[in-house]
Amino acid sequence: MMHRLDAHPDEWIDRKAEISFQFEGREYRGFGGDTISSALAAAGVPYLARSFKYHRPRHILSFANHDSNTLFQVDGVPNVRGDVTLLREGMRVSALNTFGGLTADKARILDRLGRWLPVGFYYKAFHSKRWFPRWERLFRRLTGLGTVSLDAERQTSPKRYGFCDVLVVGGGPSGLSAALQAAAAGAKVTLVEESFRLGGSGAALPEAELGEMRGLVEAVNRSSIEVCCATVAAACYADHWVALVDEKRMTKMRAKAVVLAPGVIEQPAVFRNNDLPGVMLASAARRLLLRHRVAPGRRVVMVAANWEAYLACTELKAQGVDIAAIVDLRSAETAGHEASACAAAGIEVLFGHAPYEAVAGASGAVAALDVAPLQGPGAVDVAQRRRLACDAVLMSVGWAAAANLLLQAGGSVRFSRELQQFVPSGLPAGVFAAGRLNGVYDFRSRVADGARAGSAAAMHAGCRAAAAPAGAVAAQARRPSHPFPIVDHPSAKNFVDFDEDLQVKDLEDAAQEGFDSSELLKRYSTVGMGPSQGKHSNMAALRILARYLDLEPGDLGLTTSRPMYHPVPLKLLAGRSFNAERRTPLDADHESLGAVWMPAGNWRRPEYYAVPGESRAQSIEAEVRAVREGVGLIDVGTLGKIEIYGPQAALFLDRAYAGKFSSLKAGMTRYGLMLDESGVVIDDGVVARLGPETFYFTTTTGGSATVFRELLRLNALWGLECALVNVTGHRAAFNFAGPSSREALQPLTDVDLGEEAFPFLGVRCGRLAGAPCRLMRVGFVGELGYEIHVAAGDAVTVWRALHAAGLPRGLRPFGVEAQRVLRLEKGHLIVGQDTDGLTDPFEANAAWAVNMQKPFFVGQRSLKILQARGPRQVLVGIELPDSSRRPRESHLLIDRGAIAGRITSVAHSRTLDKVIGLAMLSPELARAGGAIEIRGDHGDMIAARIVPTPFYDPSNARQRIPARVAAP
Amino acid sequence: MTDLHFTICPRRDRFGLKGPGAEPWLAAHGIPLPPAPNSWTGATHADDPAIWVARLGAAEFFLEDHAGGTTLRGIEPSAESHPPGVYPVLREDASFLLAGQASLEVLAQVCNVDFGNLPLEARPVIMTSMIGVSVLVAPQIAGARTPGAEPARGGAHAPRQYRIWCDPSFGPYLGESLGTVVRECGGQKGSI
Amino acid sequence: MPHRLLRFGWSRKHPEPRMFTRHDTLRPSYDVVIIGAGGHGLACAYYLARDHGIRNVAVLEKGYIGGGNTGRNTTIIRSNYLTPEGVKFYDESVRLWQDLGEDFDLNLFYSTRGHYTLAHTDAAMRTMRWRAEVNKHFGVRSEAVDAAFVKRGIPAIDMSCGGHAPILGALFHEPGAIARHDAVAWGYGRGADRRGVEIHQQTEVCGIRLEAGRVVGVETSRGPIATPRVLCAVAGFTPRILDMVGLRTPIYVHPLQAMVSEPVKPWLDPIIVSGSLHVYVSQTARGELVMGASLDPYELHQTRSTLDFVEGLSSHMLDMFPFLSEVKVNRQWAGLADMTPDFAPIMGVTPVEGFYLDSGWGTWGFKATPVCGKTMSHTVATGRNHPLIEGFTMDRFERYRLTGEKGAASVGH
Amino acid sequence: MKILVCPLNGPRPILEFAYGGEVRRSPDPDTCSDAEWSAYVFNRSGSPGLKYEWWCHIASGYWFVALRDTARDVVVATYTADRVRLGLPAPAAAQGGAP
Repeated sequence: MMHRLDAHPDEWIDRKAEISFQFEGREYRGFGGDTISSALAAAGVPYLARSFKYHRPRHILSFANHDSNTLFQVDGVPNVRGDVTLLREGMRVSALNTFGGLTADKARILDRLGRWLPVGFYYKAFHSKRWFPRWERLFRRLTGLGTVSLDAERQTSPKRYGFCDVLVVGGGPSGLSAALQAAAAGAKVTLVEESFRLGGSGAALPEAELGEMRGLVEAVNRSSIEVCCATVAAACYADHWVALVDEKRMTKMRAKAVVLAPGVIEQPAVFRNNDLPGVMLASAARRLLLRHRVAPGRRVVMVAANWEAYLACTELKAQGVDIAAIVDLRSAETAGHEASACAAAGIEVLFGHAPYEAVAGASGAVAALDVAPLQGPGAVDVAQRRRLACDAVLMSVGWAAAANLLLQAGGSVRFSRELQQFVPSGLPAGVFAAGRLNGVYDFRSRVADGARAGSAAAMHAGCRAAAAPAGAVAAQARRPSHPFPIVDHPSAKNFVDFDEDLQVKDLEDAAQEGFDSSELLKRYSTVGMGPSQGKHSNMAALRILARYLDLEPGDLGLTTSRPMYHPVPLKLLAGRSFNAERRTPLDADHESLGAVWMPAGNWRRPEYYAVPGESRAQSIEAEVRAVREGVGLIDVGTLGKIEIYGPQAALFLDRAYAGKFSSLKAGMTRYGLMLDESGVVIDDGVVARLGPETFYFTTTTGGSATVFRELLRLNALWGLECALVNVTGHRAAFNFAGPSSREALQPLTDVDLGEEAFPFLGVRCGRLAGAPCRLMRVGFVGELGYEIHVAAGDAVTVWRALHAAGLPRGLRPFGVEAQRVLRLEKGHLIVGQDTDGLTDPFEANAAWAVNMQKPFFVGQRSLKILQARGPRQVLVGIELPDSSRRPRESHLLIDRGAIAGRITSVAHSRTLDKVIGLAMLSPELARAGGAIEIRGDHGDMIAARIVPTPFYDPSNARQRIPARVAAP
Repeated sequence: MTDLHFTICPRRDRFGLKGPGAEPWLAAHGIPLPPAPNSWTGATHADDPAIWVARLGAAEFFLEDHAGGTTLRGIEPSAESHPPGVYPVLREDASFLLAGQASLEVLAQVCNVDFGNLPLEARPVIMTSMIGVSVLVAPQIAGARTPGAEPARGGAHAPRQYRIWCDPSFGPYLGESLGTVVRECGGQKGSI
Repeated sequence: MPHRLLRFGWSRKHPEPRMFTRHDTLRPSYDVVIIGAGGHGLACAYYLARDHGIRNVAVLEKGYIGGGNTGRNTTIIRSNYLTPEGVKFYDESVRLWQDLGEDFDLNLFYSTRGHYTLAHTDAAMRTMRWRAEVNKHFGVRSEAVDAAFVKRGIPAIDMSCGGHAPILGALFHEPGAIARHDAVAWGYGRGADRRGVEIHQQTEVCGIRLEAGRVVGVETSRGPIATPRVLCAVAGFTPRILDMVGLRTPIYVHPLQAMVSEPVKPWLDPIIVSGSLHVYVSQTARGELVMGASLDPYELHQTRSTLDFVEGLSSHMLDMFPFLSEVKVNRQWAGLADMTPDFAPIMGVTPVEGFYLDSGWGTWGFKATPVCGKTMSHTVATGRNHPLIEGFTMDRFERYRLTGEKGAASVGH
Repeated sequence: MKILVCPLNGPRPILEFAYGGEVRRSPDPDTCSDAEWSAYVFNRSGSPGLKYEWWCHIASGYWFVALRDTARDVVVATYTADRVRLGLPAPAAAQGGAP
């Protein structure tokens, strides 16, 4: 049983800081510096979790966050990683995915049903249409790990951008020396290390080398190197863009060069019951022992296939842990000299033996290990099996390269038979590998390899002082990893993937069913798909598949390596979640006038102005009436506003817009329609000619940014003598409209508003309420009106002046809704509402705004083809005889049971006292006076009549404006 | 107390110029020309009474008077009447001043440009994106009136200040967001 | 415990044959060669063999079965499209989906969850109603619903979406479903294999032999094959195959990324889509949240991942579901989407006799898998386009008769 | 994140840029056939390879042309926009580097 040893100078815990916490409802105590797992281990808790599929008891395996045995629910947070999460006072910790608690877990019955639940069993049954929904409910209850609490608050965290010359990933010997070397060359270096302190993963080292390691750490701490411990390099993206994640935030690090020294991941031996509590990786035991002073047990069996196993044993023995035996998979010839010290120390070493089966004691933890002579890959001589009593089994049989970042960065690996490990075979520019990732295991070689990578990186980063990097460092002579540390067992439960409860036979069965490539095997068996993404299982799975196919692991290759290296919380990825929003200068005034807001792109606009005692409908109606009978004021500052200057400005507009503007007289305006190359209507606005070489024009609110950008591109492409200026945000714009607008406006401005001096569709410049202004006599709303454009800085003064001047004449500020009704009464279309992504000008009834005689304009050639093709739909006006029936926008027009079109705009017009609308309709039906049916909300049919537009003031007496939508 | 101040600058007289006539026009009015694209000249810090001039790209210019200055007011060409080839650009920008050593930390949280590593002696103006908004940023050396006084590459110890301009419609958003970050970094809203 | 699992308990050896026979050699000739062993290619092979008696078929796959977009998509199945052509087509697909598991005797985890397309603006609301009306016209169960309905259906959601994108309503599509994507390919593959179709993995097509404008054979990395008919069903690789026969189409390729969270206990039943926030999300039977967003912004023929993708998606996920702050993203990946200008596929016969196209699936090909198999097998078998795909033919662009699924996309105002 | 080197603003993260699609030559609208025109409007060279593309640095509104390998996402060279009119080298020739 695991237990805490007495204090040691190098320990990572603070025994003075006692921390009390709860696990599964019981009180426990740990020390400062303990992680959840180490504290529970020290407290002698027999097991910490239930496994995913069979609900078997589990305890620490890697103590490095490389398996999901130690995931917990902590204070309402799911899937907390116990190996690396520091203990906090009062923490409430519980096991995941149990039914009735860790000990009483009802689902543990599944362990007995194993034989009936083969790999992929859920594909093989439960799919009758009738029963699947129930089965699915059951599955969903059984799967899933932690539980999210739906009332949890949103967390935000600051993200930051980082910049460095050389980023070193990994604080072990090679990483430390790489960082030092790069820094010495004058590079700005950042060093990230996953664990809480520098100094490597805790792999066994002789005392002398431990001393040198301490030296390296001190040197780094003295240097200018930026050190980030407890920080994970979660992913490596294009151009050395690395996501560094710590508990609080994500740093997006842009490095000129990256040194990858992440080391290797120790792999478990695979044998029956290798998942029993007390069976763990040797490196896990050493981390527990050296950092947290937790002994793996009192009597330990070491399963060995490399020299580190022996170092570990000497260490454990020195700490008073009894070594029952060392079971070395290798022959005496290969391992003899490594064993000598231990043998001398009186530790029994069984060469050429392998673990066959671990045996559980009463507590459910390991009580003995059956071992037997190894005969071939996976086979042992069961007849000669022998039982070794113990309370812990440690495994030191090999490693897998932590190549994830290297592969994400675009590097490649090859399988080295000598090392039985994947090693880099190709590195992208600016990425360098160092240390055990390169198969370099010997301490001093790792230091040298790091130095080499460090100076190479500094050189790549352009540091002049960088010394020419030394040649490659020779890889390990002694083989650190066993080629097949896997033992078959008739009763299975020899686990390969601890996250997914996959046994050797599961993988073989999957291969037998035809899933015999690494990718297919993964997808069918789910090996490596769990929370630890195969860190402890992919290598063994590959070996098993290779044996099945009679190939080498190298012939198969790894599955694609994807971000994240360790999972990252959404809150850290989301950061502060900035949302860029735009405001017109009048925002505050609208607010105080009771604006009810609606989003318009990244702007917000008043939908209408709420007045106490009025309903929404009443307010909108009153706003409409104000414009028709008195005067209204609307902020149209969200419209795109562009100025174009130069001798060829007119030519540019002629080419960019469907209409003709070279013929437009200075001081006049004209409607502009913009098409794309396929002839589709994409935007519209008003173009004003301020002078021979100067135009000012507007675009739709939504189109402003993209339209301006496209115009810039066309200007760059055509190379005409003109320049475009986007003043969208720099200018404010209002529409001041209504029969009384002229008399209200005149006193405020030096511009002569007389009919002759300032005719309809004219534009004038002058001063308004003291501010320079541009007035345009255009009438989107169909009344005498003025669109007023002023500098943003003058907006508030001018708006307030207009507001005050209008009040005596019944002014109401009006919002988007009223404007929609007003323009609908005039039959004006809204691009994007009355047109869709395929509508051409003929279909939109805007042919009058197109000048086909021009030599060229964007979309012209396609229009010729579309003219020949004829419209597929056409925009018409409709009105309803029965104004009590109100269809909605997007309701369908139905002709003899078939879809004949749809309503694009509809409103009840008080002015006309009827329901009117625009609709896209099949051309053959688009006859004025024709009857058509609309399918209403509940499938009821509503009669409508096709009528000419405008609905209101067809003679345009109120403004003398040519209708934008002609009668069909 | 962190050395970090953030100011929403009061409105100043400023405008831009485009077009083939812009450069001669500036020369004619004795306004200094920034030599290289994306560089600035003139006023070197917040309370320098000179006019601040930036060259945006190759042939566009951005002029700003100092607080309360009136020099520009008289000469500003208007869209309605401007010399041939001289195209006025209305600049109603919102503008901010970020000052102090901790400025870099604030910028690191809102902008993906390595401000700590700019050749300040070249007096760069940076057109970039800051938390989703297009901005113009000009690093300056507070107090330094002569170019010579500027340490090369801005050295970690140069007293930093950054002028930031953006489209006025994004002003409230950018101002509030930067203010929040500044507060969290231990800074304060100052004023010129 | 279903009885069909019992045999696994009794028998010593694993009592399951290979799903797909391994063929060591290619035959000299086949009646039909299908390029791409994804869902579409295998479905077509399956129906060719089952419904049209054409069994001398080779499916050539340069990687492994279902390794393309079939295994990379977010498995959403729906028929709430905008155009009559689209709605009829996908409705037939959903019909086929529902029986597929029983047809295959394989559990596809076809799970009807209901599908919400959230509307955050009145313009979006108009589009939702438009789609709903067209859907209902063709008997597809879709409704434009208001905010209250959404809140009832997804109680956990923040209706204000972080305060900057309030939900006004949604298009609710009751038949919306998800399925285990890989299993679909395996099911069709096994079904085709059992009917004599040969599936050749690790076999790349390097060229297509034409004589007098018609297909006569295919060059592969394992040698040449003679065949009069070739179907191209390779999603993001379509343009490369088109080059082999000298055809040009509007297809352009952008990556589409996705990500998945660690498993958590079930809390989300329906499928949620938000156009404004660029998010779609559902929770799998394993408890993972599968999340996707909009296309990458520029052309690329590479399935690399980007950080800005996860950042944006995470932020928008938290706008809708703030309580997920501590939930961890486990993995991100990408596929290659073959996009078209009108967001509708390009299918059927082509100017090259004997060359058939099943392409332009962009981001929505998975849900069409069965109906593509049905219609393309008919088209390949008869040499004439199946009526259901008339709106998707290659020549519609030349004729300026686009089938506007994009017709729903507001151009902004 | 990908770095794109803007001829005006220098190296910047690719999020600062807007993609404008491939640089394509329009046939003469006055003389070309309907089929030629529709092919120009709709068809694309969809296969991976070296392509001239329009890119715009958003903050400065600066358009330029990048020669990019769309298989590897590597920009081989960049050009000022006027080169579209004045003529761009054959992609293969340009691979040597920027002019």
